Parts: sequence; C-alpha cells; structure tokens
Amino acid sequence: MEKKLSEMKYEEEGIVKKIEGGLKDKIAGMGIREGKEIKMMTKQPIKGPLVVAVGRSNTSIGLGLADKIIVEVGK
Amino acid sequence: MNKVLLMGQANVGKSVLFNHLAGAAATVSNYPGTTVDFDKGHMMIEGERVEVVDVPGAFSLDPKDRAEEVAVRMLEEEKGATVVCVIDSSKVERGLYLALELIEKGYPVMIDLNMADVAKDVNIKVDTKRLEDILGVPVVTTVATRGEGLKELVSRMKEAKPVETGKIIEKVEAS
Amino acid sequence: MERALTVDQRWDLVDRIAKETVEVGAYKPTLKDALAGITVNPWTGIPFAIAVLYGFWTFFGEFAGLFTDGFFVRIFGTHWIPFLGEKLAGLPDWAFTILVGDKAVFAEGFVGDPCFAAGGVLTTGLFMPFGIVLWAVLALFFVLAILEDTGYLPRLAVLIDTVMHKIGLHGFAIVPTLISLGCNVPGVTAARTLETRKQRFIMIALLGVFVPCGAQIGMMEELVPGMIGWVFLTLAIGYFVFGWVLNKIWPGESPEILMDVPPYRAPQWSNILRKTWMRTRHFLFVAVPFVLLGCAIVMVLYATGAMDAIASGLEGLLASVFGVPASATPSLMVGFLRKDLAIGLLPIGAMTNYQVFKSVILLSIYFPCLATFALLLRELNWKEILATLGFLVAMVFVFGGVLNLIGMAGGW
Amino acid sequence: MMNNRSTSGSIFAVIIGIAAIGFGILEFVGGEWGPLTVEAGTFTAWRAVILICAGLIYLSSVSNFMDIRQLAKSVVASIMIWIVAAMDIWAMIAASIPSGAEEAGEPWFASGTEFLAAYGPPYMPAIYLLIPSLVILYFVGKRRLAK
Repeated sequence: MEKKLSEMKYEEEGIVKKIEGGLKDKIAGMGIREGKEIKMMTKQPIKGPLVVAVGRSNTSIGLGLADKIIVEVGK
Repeated sequence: MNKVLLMGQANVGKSVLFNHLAGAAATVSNYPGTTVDFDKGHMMIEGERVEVVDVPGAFSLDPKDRAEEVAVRMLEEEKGATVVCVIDSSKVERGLYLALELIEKGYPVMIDLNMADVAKDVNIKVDTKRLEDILGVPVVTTVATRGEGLKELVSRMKEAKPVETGKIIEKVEAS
Repeated sequence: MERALTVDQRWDLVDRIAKETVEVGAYKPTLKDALAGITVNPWTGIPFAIAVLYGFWTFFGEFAGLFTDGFFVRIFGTHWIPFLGEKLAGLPDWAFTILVGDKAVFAEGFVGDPCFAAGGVLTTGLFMPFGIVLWAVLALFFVLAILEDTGYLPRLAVLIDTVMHKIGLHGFAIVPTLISLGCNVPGVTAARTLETRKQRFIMIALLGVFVPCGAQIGMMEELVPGMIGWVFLTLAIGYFVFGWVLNKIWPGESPEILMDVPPYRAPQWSNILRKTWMRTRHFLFVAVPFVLLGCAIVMVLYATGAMDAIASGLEGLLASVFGVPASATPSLMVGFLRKDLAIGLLPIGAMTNYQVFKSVILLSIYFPCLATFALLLRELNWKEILATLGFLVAMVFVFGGVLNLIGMAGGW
Repeated sequence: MMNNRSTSGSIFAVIIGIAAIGFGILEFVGGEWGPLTVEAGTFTAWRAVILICAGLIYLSSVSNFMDIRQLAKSVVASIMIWIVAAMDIWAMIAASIPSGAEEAGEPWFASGTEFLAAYGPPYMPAIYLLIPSLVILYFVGKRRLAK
C-alpha cells in the first residue's frame, strides 16, 4: 500500500517510492532517496515535524515536506 | 600542494580533525552548522608548510542554507586545492554521495573514513582497499577524537588526484 | 573533463560502490538509541527539556553568584575602589572623575554600593566586565558547549519546531537564540544556518530586539534578581508575537525544518573547555573596550554638565511616553554602546520597582549593542537593516507605551 | 530469565515513581519538615513540575521494565532527578565557599566548620530522591551483562 510519509504511524516501516522534484535534490545528501527503507521514529503533535530513520541516520522533516514523499508500506 | 580543504557533512568530526591537524582551536560542536565562519590553520607535510581550511559542513554541493553556500563558494574559489572528504564511517553512503560530487568537479580528492569506532559499535565494516581501488583516490580510516590514523591521513594527502567519473563507473561495472 | 551526473545516477553509483565495499552487520538498538528516541518523543521529551533548561539556568545563576557576590563585589568595593580613590586623589578633578568617578562615593557616611556608584573607567568600568559579566558569560557558554557536544540541541530543535514554525522560523532557530543568550554576536552569525533570507531576517531582528545577552542577564541577576522572571516572560511574549507579525508581513518563504539529528555522544571535556574559553575570550575582546569607552563618555558628559542638559531635554518624552524619570537618561544613552553597562547605570534607588522594570525592558529591546549592530550591517541588506531599525523603534514605543499604560491602569 | 529482573525493576519504578510525585507535590506546597526543606525561589514551580513528570515517566515504565525502551524511559526520569539534585548540591557548594564577609581584614573563604555546616541537613527533596534513583544504574549494568 502506498501512502504519504506524513501519514505513516509511529514505528511504522516502509520503502521510499517517490520524492517530488525539488525536494529530491535537497534531501539527497541526507541519505533519503527512492528505494531506501525508512522508519518513522517520532511525530510531534499539532502538526509538528517528524523524525525518520534511514540507514543509521535520523532526519527531522517538516510535515508539509513529508507530504511530498510517497512511501510503500508492507502488509 | 599548497592548500588542503576539509569538506564533509555535519557531525562527521571534521572540526576535531582540523584541531588535530592544525593544532589550532576551532570550535567543535555536535549539531549541524557550527562552522559558519570557517577556520584556517597550518600544518607541516614533509617539511612543507600547508594551509588547512575547515570548510562549513555541507550535505551536498546543492546548497540549502547560507552555511552550505559558504562551503560551496569556498570550494569554487580554491580550484587548485586538495580536498579531504571526511565521512562518518557509519553513514558511508551519504558521505560517498558528497565525495562523488567533489570528484565530478575535478578536485584532487582523498577520503577519510572518520569515526571508525562508531562504525565498529554499530557493526558496519568498510573494505577500504576495495573502495580505494574503485574510486582511484586514497582512502584512510581515522578516529579523530583519539588521534588514530592521522599520520597516514597526512602522509597520503599528496597522493590525492583528480579522477574521471567514467573510470569509476567502468571499475564498478567490471566487478 | 567534468562529467556531472544527475542525482539518480549519482545515487545509483553510490549504491553499487557501497554494495562492493560496505558490509552492514546485524545490529540491535542500544540504550543510547532508545534514549535518542525517547528524548524527542513529545510526552517524555518535553518534560526532559524542561529539566535540561532548568539545569541550564540554575547552574548559570549559582555560578555567577558565587564569583560576583562571593568575591568580586568585595574585591572591588572594599579594596580596589577605595585604594584607587586614595592613590589617585591628587589628580585634577576631571581626570579623577573619568578614571575613578564620583567623589561622593569616598565621602564620610556614603550609603550604597561603590561598585556601581563610582562610575569611573577604572572602577565601575572594570567591575562590570570582570566582576559580573565575565562569570555570567563563562557559565552560559560552558553549559551551551555541553548541550552542543552531547548532541542534545538538535533534539531540542525538533521539540520546539511546532511553535517556531508558526513564527516563520523552524526549530533550529533555538540554536541562534540560545547562543544569543550568551552573546548576540555569535548568535547572529549562527542564524546563517537558516535557509531563506526571510528566515534569517526574522531571526536576526528577533535576536537583536528580544534576546538579552549574558552580560545583560548577569547584570539583571545582580541588580534586579526578583524581576528576571517577569522580564523574560515579557521578552518571550514579544519574541513570539512579533515574530508572528513579521512572518505575516515580510515577503518570502518560510520552509519547514529539514535537519540531520545526530546520535548522542559522550562529550570530550577538553573540547568543551576549549570552546568555552574561545568564546569567552572572543566576548571579552568585543565587549570590554565598549564598556570602558561608555564609562568614559558618561563621565565626560557629567563633568562638563552636558548630561544635565540632555536629561532635561529628554525629560518630557521619557516621562510622557514611557513614564521613566529623567535620571535614567545616562543609562539609556550608553545603552547604544553596551546594554550591561546601561543596566548598571540605572538609578535604581530613584525609581519605583515598576519604573525599573520598564527601563530594563526598554534597554533590552531598544538597540542591539554596537558590536551586534556592526554585524547586522554585514549580514543584512540595506532594506532589511532599515526594516530592523524601524522595527526597533516601533517596539520601543509599543512596549514602552503599553507598559506605561498598564502601569497607570494598575496604579504602579 | 528476563522476568525476574523485570519484576524487581517494576517494583523499583513504582516506588520511586510515587516518591517522585509525592516530593514534587511537596515542592509546590513549600515548607520545612524536619530534615526536609523546600526553599522557595524563582524556579520552585519548575522543580515541582520536573519531579512530578519524572515520577509519571517512571510509572509509565513499570510494565515490561527491562525492555530497552521501557528501561530508557526510567533512565530519562532518573537523569531529570539527577539534574535537579545536582543543581541543589551545586547551590550548596556555591554557598559553602565564600565567607560572606565584606570588611577588609576578614577572611575571604568560609572556615572549615562553616564549610561543612553548609552540607548539613535539611536537604531539598531531589537530594532524597538522588540515592534511590541511582539504582537505575544497577539495572542498566545488568542489561549490559545479559548481552
């Protein structure tokens, strides 16, 4: 099932399917890219940012930016 | 070789490395973007005085904030400099991304896999020899916080040379 | 010669190289990883952040108090200032006034604290930077260095991002803000890590106007300790309210947070001490000359009688808009040079508590110290500088006027 | 085999959790009870909030105590108590060093007995919580050995 990164739940894991154009170049250096496993670490309340883990690195992403990342989740 | 630029992403222990190399006192922090004003120092390589510059941390050469812009601009102004790309050994892939960008720009690059102790803790092994073979640039392992591997880093700096991206692709495809 | 790859091609290559060279073994999360997660989880992370900030402030307050009240008030008040008063008594009046200060301090039956009352370059001018401010700034930079080197700051940034995004910044703005509590100069420099011009402008304007530096805080801690909580609350309200306003009216983008969150690390004490020392030293170089210059200017104005003329000229404005007595004029004037010095010169005995409170707020917001201002000229373009200055003036009148009205309504 | 330690850990978390909440409430109330004192200051309310939250975090780690994430919660709660206690102790240290005298000729530093007296009771609540909270180190050590 595909969903937006922003819709993933706490502790949910998935694989990055698609990243919207401009954002793709911006986060390339941080290790987030298509085909990588991604895990939701925390979600802050009241539309706050997320923290996701890709490989051994953690990255904090704003909710609006996370809307632009599509993730394939299992099951 | 007259100038060495230390480049790397945030939190790879670049400034600690700089302090060891230059013996100067750059401020070092464990959060992105401390070195917004860069630090400069000097070190001796085989009796030759060489300038070392601690470039602000940058994730890629596609700048997303002013600190990264400073990094990219410094790089562009120093066309002839040797670039040491410092990589967190536990996050090799994203480090290699930056390293490739530097290689593509035509700089003489050498790679420092720093924080080798952390990589060991999280059970990640890097085949340095193989990496060196594929990239065609010197690759060394260091633990800057303990001063380990710095001698090798310095002694091999002069081996850094520009490599064509095509060569790297050929190497990878051949294996 | 150069052959640039696209992002996808480059990642492709990285993947293939990594497959050949990197071996990722099995790994079970350690306690450190679990701690990393729990301290950014809002339910546990926010209480923990409160504890950390509590530690930050308490350590600072006690440290500064130990040196200033425990030793330096006595070193200057009982030993150094009377010593100078005696040794330099033979100087001509004007030189004595500039170097040592007000003769009344040495008269029989003087009541008050000679450290502040004297006002000369070698007395108050040395006491403030070395007796008070040095210890405050040292303590702030020390704790900040610990927070930085353990890797806690990015987590604090994540926790506070929700609020910061509402004022057009993002969580990382907490870093320039905390650094500014030590000294605005490196704080403004750290604002470069924000992404857009708009964010940098908002950040720098807020830092310059609403964030008091360690020197000021140290002086407040010494002179008006009971008021600090209220001063901070007022400034924090200003920071958020006017940050929100600036975000609404200033054109440009306010992108969301996108930040690497590094793992926790055991700090290296040698690095922390070196960093604290480097920053403190830098601070002293920036601050001390201005404090000494400020003392000299004020004393010259006093000695020539110019201060009285200026004070009576400003009396009407100060009294009607801000409700502050004319005797606060010298303090407000040196505020342009150094805010810590300005607070030290406030005629606290001659004002009501509420007037002192208003003056401290006004001093905090009305002009960044000269060193910070010089940096603003470098960091901002002319349009942004004018806007910052306009913002400053507006804030002085808004805050001064509103606080005055509240005071009148409350009968203080 | 994990179970045993989990049980003792849970008991630890319940006891210290309730104690921390209780002491937190005392911080709100303020006053002096024998060797226990709450000195009012700028941050008294904050100390109370921190202790109560630490207590709640302990309580939330009761079930399956030795699980790494549950254990980490208890560690976080303990660190919160250590911060408050460390600051209380730091305040005692800062108060114990200078003599407090102002006149020329008087000693600069506190005398030996004055110095020691500064460390006598009554103590602040967090200091009483400090010793039991150190027990968490035992569980952390146990876990490390188990691996």
